[in-house]
Amino acid sequence: MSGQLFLTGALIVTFLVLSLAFVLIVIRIVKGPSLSDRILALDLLIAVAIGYIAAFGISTGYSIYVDIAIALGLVGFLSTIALARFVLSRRTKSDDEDTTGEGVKADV
Amino acid sequence: MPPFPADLMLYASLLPFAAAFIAPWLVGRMGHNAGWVLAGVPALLFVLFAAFLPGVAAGTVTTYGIDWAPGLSVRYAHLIDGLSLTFALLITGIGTLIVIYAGGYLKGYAHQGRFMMFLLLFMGAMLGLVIADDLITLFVFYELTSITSFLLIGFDHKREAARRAAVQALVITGGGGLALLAGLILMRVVSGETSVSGLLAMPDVLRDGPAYTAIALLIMLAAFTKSAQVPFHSWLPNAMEAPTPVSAYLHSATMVKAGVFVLMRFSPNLGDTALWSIMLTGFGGATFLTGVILGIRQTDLKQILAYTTVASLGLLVMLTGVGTDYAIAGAVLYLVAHALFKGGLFMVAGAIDHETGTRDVRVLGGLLGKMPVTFVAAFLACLSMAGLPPFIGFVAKEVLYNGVYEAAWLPTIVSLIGNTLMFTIACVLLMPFFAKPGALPKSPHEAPPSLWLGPIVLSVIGLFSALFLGSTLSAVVLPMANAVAGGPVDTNIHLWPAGLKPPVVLTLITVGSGVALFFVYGRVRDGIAGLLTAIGWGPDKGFDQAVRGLVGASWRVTNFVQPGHMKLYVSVVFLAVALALWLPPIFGGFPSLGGTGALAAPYHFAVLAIAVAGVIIVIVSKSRIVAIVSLGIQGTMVALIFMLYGAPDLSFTQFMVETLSVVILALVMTRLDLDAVDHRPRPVAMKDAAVAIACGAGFSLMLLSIVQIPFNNTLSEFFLTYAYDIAHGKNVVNVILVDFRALDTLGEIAVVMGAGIAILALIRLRARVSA
Amino acid sequence: MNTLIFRTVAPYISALMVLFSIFVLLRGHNEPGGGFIGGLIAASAIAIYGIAYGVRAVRQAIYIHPNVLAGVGLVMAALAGFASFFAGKPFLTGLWYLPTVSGVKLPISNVLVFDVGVYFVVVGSVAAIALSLEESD
Amino acid sequence: MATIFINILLSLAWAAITGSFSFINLLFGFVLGGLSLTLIRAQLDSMNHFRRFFGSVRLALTFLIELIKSSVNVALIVLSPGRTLRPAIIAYPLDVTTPAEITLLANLITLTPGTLSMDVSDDNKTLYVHAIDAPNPDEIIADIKHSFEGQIRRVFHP
Amino acid sequence: MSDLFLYLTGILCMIGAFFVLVAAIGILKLDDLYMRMHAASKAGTLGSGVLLVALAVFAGESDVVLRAIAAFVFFLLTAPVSAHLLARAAYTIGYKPCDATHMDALADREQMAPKSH
Amino acid sequence: MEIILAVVVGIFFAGGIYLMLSARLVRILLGVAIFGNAVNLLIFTGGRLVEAAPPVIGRAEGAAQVANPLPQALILTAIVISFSIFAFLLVLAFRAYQSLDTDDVDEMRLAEPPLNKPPLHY
Amino acid sequence: MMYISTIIGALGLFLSTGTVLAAQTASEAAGGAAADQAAAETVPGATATVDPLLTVATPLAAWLAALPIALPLLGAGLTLVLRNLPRWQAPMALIVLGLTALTAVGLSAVVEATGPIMMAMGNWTPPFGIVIAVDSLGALLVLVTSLVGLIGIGYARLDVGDEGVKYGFYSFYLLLICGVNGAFSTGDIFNLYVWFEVFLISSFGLMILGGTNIQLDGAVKYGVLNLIATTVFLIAVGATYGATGTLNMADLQRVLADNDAAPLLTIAALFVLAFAMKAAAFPLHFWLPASYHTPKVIVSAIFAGLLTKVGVYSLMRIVVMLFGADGAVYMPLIVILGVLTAVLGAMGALAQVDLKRLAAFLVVSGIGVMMIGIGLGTQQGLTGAIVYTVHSILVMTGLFLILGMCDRLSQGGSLLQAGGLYSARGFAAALFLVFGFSTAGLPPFSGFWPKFILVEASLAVEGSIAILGVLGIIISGFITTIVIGRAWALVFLTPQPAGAPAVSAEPVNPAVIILAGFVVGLGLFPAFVVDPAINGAAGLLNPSAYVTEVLGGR
Ligand code: NA
Ligand code: NA
Repeated sequence: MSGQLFLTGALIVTFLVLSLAFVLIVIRIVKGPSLSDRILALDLLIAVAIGYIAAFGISTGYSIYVDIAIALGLVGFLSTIALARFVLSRRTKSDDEDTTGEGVKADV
Repeated sequence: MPPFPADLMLYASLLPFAAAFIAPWLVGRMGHNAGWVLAGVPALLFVLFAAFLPGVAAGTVTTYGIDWAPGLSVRYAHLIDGLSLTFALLITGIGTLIVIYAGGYLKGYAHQGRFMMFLLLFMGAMLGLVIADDLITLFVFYELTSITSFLLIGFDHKREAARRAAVQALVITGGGGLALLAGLILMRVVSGETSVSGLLAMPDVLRDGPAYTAIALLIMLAAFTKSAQVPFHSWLPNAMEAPTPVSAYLHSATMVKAGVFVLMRFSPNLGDTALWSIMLTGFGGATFLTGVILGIRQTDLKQILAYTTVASLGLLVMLTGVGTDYAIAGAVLYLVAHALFKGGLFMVAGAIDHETGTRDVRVLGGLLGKMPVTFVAAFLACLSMAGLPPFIGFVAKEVLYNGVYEAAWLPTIVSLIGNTLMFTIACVLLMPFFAKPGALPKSPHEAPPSLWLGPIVLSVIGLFSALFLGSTLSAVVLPMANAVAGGPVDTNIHLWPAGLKPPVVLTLITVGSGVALFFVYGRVRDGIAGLLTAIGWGPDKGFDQAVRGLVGASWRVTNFVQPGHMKLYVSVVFLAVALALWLPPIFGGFPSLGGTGALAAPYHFAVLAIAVAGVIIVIVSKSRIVAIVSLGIQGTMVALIFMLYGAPDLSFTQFMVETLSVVILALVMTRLDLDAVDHRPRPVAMKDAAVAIACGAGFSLMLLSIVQIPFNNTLSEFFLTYAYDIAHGKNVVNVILVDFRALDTLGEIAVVMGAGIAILALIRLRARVSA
Repeated sequence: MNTLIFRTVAPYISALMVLFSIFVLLRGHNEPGGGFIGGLIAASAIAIYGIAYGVRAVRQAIYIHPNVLAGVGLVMAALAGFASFFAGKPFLTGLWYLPTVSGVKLPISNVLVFDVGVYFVVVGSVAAIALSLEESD
Repeated sequence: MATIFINILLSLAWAAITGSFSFINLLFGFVLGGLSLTLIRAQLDSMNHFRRFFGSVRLALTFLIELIKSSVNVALIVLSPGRTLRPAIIAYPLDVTTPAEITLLANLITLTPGTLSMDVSDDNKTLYVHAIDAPNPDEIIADIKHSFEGQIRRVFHP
Repeated sequence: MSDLFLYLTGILCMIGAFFVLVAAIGILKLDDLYMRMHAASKAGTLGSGVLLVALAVFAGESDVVLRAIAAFVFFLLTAPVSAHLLARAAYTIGYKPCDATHMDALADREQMAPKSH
Repeated sequence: MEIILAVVVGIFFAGGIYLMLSARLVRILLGVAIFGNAVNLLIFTGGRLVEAAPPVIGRAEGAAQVANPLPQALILTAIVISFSIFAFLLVLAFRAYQSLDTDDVDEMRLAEPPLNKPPLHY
Repeated sequence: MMYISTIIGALGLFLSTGTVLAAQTASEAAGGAAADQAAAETVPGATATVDPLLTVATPLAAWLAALPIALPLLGAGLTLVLRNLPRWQAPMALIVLGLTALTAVGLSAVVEATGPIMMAMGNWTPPFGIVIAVDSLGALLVLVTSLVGLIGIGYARLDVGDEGVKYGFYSFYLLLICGVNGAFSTGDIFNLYVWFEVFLISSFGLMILGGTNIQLDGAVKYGVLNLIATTVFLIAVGATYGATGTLNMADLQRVLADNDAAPLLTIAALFVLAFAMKAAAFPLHFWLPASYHTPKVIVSAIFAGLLTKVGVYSLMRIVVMLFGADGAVYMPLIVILGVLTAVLGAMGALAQVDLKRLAAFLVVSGIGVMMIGIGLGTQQGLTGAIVYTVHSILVMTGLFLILGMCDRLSQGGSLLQAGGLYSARGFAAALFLVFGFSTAGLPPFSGFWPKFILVEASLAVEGSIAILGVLGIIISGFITTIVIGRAWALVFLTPQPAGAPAVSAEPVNPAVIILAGFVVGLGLFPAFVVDPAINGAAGLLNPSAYVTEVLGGR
């Protein structure tokens, strides 16, 4: 088995696994139950995206995509911070919390 | 020919406008005496126009002009012939007297300067209208008369009735003006001619043209509204709200005759058809009768005069419709006569009002001794109005009886009834001088010269023009009649009838029954009044109903098309988008969906599927955070899609923008206690979904049909070729942004900058307000 | 956000991001990047700093109002476009000066100034947006 | 001095991302790093800590090994069915005192097996750590003390 | 390029993907937020990191290697901070650990006054 | 490939428009964001899709095809513009909600209160 | 200190940032050249023979085409940079717009004398870069826009308080003029989209600049609906590129002339929809009456004058000039929508009580009239539409300004409030009448000429559509006359009720007087606009001069 062939196979596996990971993350986002769970899932989604970009760089041979990974590594957490802030802010406005039907306890 | 270049008149005829703009200043300096100075302008013009008389009498038609809007084939041009010259002389001559009269009448009124300005503006407009050769010039001045009339009627602005009358006049004559515009333009289109003289040179071009009926009806509509024909007449009596000089000048002597003028002007081109005769005779006759019947019912002097003016206009229209040589000659004579006696009578009425404080014929009386000069003027004018010799009114009546009698029996009967009532009314108008006075608000004295000068002059001219009938005919009447008839009229007119011909018989009947009617005047008046009360509706009320109806309908329609509900706005817009996407293929054919390239690698599907999942979760999510997070998913996946197809810059930007979007969404949502639950009831949601799906599918369809087309890659090839060689950049996308299409980027950063300051303003200005 | 850990890390991440943004800006003509992306990254850096230390600290740190920075960027970009007037070329024409300094070709151009203008506009405006939202409590 | 050290670090980071360690590029990175640091100059005064480069390197290696261990650990937890976990939130008494040390420790704890930093007490004396499986919390405390805290102290206080 | 690097790249890819999957399974399977965070912050970080290393190995050019490592390091810098903030925020607003959590030192803290944020 | 992307674009459009049709500010804004992404993908797809090398000279040696750079530049411009507009609308929505006390755009009737009947006198 | 020195050092290096790039540049120069060679071989022959850069010298006159965009843009940046000098803002804006107007005058003169002129941005041979291409139509509209912008500054002083200046009024204002001028003069459809967005964002800023609740309400509707419109426009641009591979208008004109690809009809429909919406044509007009009455008077006035006209212009430029046969399919629809817009707009005005809303509906009504002219698709119809556009820019700006002025003098903002200006302030009242009657299309004001041209254009066309057009113009004119007459009677003639505050003695702002002067001047001397409009319309129907100027012999 040549290295190229192995790499091709490995990449197919990688992409499939990464896709599966995406799906699982989406399931967590759908299921929740809390805001924090969903934010965590988005955070992980961005991490997986970094991996995906790396794998894509390998599969195409265009290494320039790595810069996108750098940027994502740096700014990806910005959205998590902002959302965490959002979570915190809800405490101070507890009088009219989400009427999501998911239960107040679950959806904090 | 005048002893000056004819085209001097192009500018001279604009003098009233110049005078108008200095009038306020002049009145400010001289007070009411400014009238004497300002009257110099029309007087000068009268003289200038009079210089054309010999030539016109000799049959010369003078045209001259300059280009106004050459690209539109519009000229500022004059046509001096019998018709326009007679009108011009009436306008400037009576205008001179009116300006003098107005100076006296308005003594002590507010806004005298403004009044003089409007009056002179009107004069310029009216003059411009009658001497216009170019069709569009004619229209421009025609509309100006409507505007100035609107201003003058509303002059006594503190009274609601005056305001209503002004609007009514504007609406009715303005509406007619639009018809005139359409008619004139249709003439231009059909004939290719842009001037009156051009049309007169080929008299059959319109009559035989494809749009004759439309043109004729439009011109008639314009004329009927302007000249207060039934059922559009009610604005004219209401316009008596204006100060009396206005009534005398605009609403009897000149402006209201603009409609008749237009009919006469185009009579050679449009007349001599069944449509023309029937319409003009019918509406004119009906107006004639309506005018005298309603006139006899009135008790206010000005109202009586107004309705008889309506009647006279009806008579003129009817005669124009009858169109025989005698009818036209009669119309011309009557037009001149009417201008003279009615103008004078209005001024008399104003003088009486001025001196006694009332215009009610039931109260007025005994003025014979108190206002002798005024009486003389009134007496002479009334004789002319009654059609008694030796006044011009008598000649006019003889000739018009001749005209209708030889034409048809119905106009003859109408004329007979109308003239009879006119005779009676003329008697009634003299009652203030002879009757026993009632309780007058003021104790009357003779009016000042400025108030009686005008009526005396006009009445005397009414007398002398008949006494020197030969000159009158040759200088004024026949040239005008020729112009109206479109050729020499064949008439034989004398002051004293030679023998007992039918017109004379009709005159005798008129006088006899007129006198008889005067003796039962009180009962007739009350009877008509009672009848009208019983009917309880008239065009005047109809006008109110129409305006109310229009306003109400507008209100309802506007509530329907602009209901204030944004949901509806957005729905309509997207419905339109759906139609724009689907109707073209439905009517123009759907694309075939073959050959759209190979399928993607499976891991592409995962990215696409998750992007779609993100959208769906956003839609079904019940909390805003789930929605925001799902939006993040969708955006991230879009960035990956960009990456998959070779767009690293896009992917980069999309990731950044997505992150920042989530950040600002979170920052805002932190302060916005809202959830993202869909509040729509199910049926509404279903409808919205239908629209949304239609749009979405439509966009898919369009996209598919675009990618069928072989792609023209020239631009991108160019960029790839020269990006490095010339623009020194390897990242072609960036080179496009900063070099090939830098202007886009410049605009784009302007947008970014604008958003920055706009958002700051949004947030800060609130802080200030709530603080 | 008043947490020790975040507050300790945030300034360095911000500095790193600004550095990275300049990198992305400068090499954008040849590799993915450029003024927009660089500007967005720098704005993110400012946002992080702002979230950690508050808006006032950011305002002190960047001396000038971010909107003014955006204005400076726009003026820079526009003036870069006008530079070609003096070369007798149309608006926004790229002018290149390529001196060779010790064997290395140095590309100097108004195009770069233009891209830096873009960078400033994006940094300024996006930061202004984030900061005004941040302080709108 | 510490500022220059950080500036040098940034300069190295610049060289890394630009992919060239040429002198001129390092110099340029230094200037740009200085520029970036002016942004955060207000926070720089509290940074007089990084003293020892080798300590840092050693710490980094330790950390990488711990990260791999922790990931394997997670994999075991996640992939083995029926395993009963005993999570706990533990109060970890801090010996290190400066914000930088605490932060570094907390981050390392998060990235390493079974533990996750949650909060620091207001007096900076206690770190609250979530442990995914801590039948015996004291063991975890001792483990952290042993593996990271000491090394951090050595980096910052040589 | 020698086959060795290709094999190494492939293996690293699969390892990275494996850890990513572990993280994804972890956040789906574990009982409460805090436990899920373990999975995300450790396996997720390592997984993506390994993929970046794979890229570095594959590319072999020094600049790419350096950038891939830089990406990894930056990611390592930020990931624990966001995890910490999220955990803290969740706890602050009252997200209780699952029942299996046998010890809660934060709850024992005398005053759980909300921190200003 | 274009077929699938066209369908995805259609779904994006449908989703975005469906959200924008709701009368609630938050949903409208979410819709705007999705709508914007849909447009970008539409332009991207319309510029033809190739699984190709990025349009960076010197990075694509040996590549069969280089991606079309022009749509990328256009979309980049459009992304930044729509982000700016989106940010403005978002803050506007926030301010409108604060000041008008409703997030239901149908209840925002301050600028367009029920139309009074116009006067009929003169 | 140290960091100050680093900044200085950085600035020094800043100018030679190439250092970083240098290594790569040097090392990859050879590879890059090879790639270029490879790329060049794949280029179709047509491209290979074209000079990438224009070889002709840029005439100085070409700058006249770019400056009406570039100057306000620069000014917008400068006013923002100098935001801490509030007292300098108005003079700066005045100077910038004065220069802009001067260049616009020069531009019109040159274009009228020598035909369309073009400047290829970046010197790239069209159609590869973006071109600014100005023909008679563009020059005329740029001129009017610049003049109205300049005049408007005169009024702004009255209306924009310190707050407004502080939060960027003049930057927004200049940006708006920049965007509108850009839209009128660009020769590239994507660039047209960008200018749409530029004036859109600045209009957002201007709209909310008072911070009042009613403005927020109006802005929500204005914002969302305009976002949809510009986005649909963007979609259509993207689709056009996908279908034709080009964005340059001159190139598109050539490409589309003999192209019957299936999606073009749909794309044309999207353009029609987007522009009809931007123009506020029924039934996509909602945003305008929902918002135009809410901002400050100067803002309403400038919006009413300029913004919708860009939609009208684009309809002419893109649908008529570029899409030709595909666009012609929609012409009857445009006439029908125009008639409905004209009549319903006028009826909307008749239904209003608030004068600014009334004026907003009159804006809509005018749009309908322009659309009728466009829909006729003839030389004369387009001439009328262009003349009407110019008239409408002047008169609608003036109408809003005079209403604002009258509201300042005596509270007469609605038909229910008698302002009594006829007796107290005759001149101000007269100015209202000038603008009002001009709106109604009465002579001797500017509105008469386009009405005349359009009626003649309609009557010159065979068929029922044309009759419909005439009816639309005439009925809307008739209703508008009623509207103006009623407003005159109720607000101006009617004396103020007892106890009302005294009428202010504030002088009428010169901006209003100047605009009224234009309205009357245009009524008396129409050729100044009619002649360029005739050329503009001819250029739309036969764009060969435009295409030749842009593309040369290629
Ligand atoms: Na987005
Ligand atoms: Na751009």
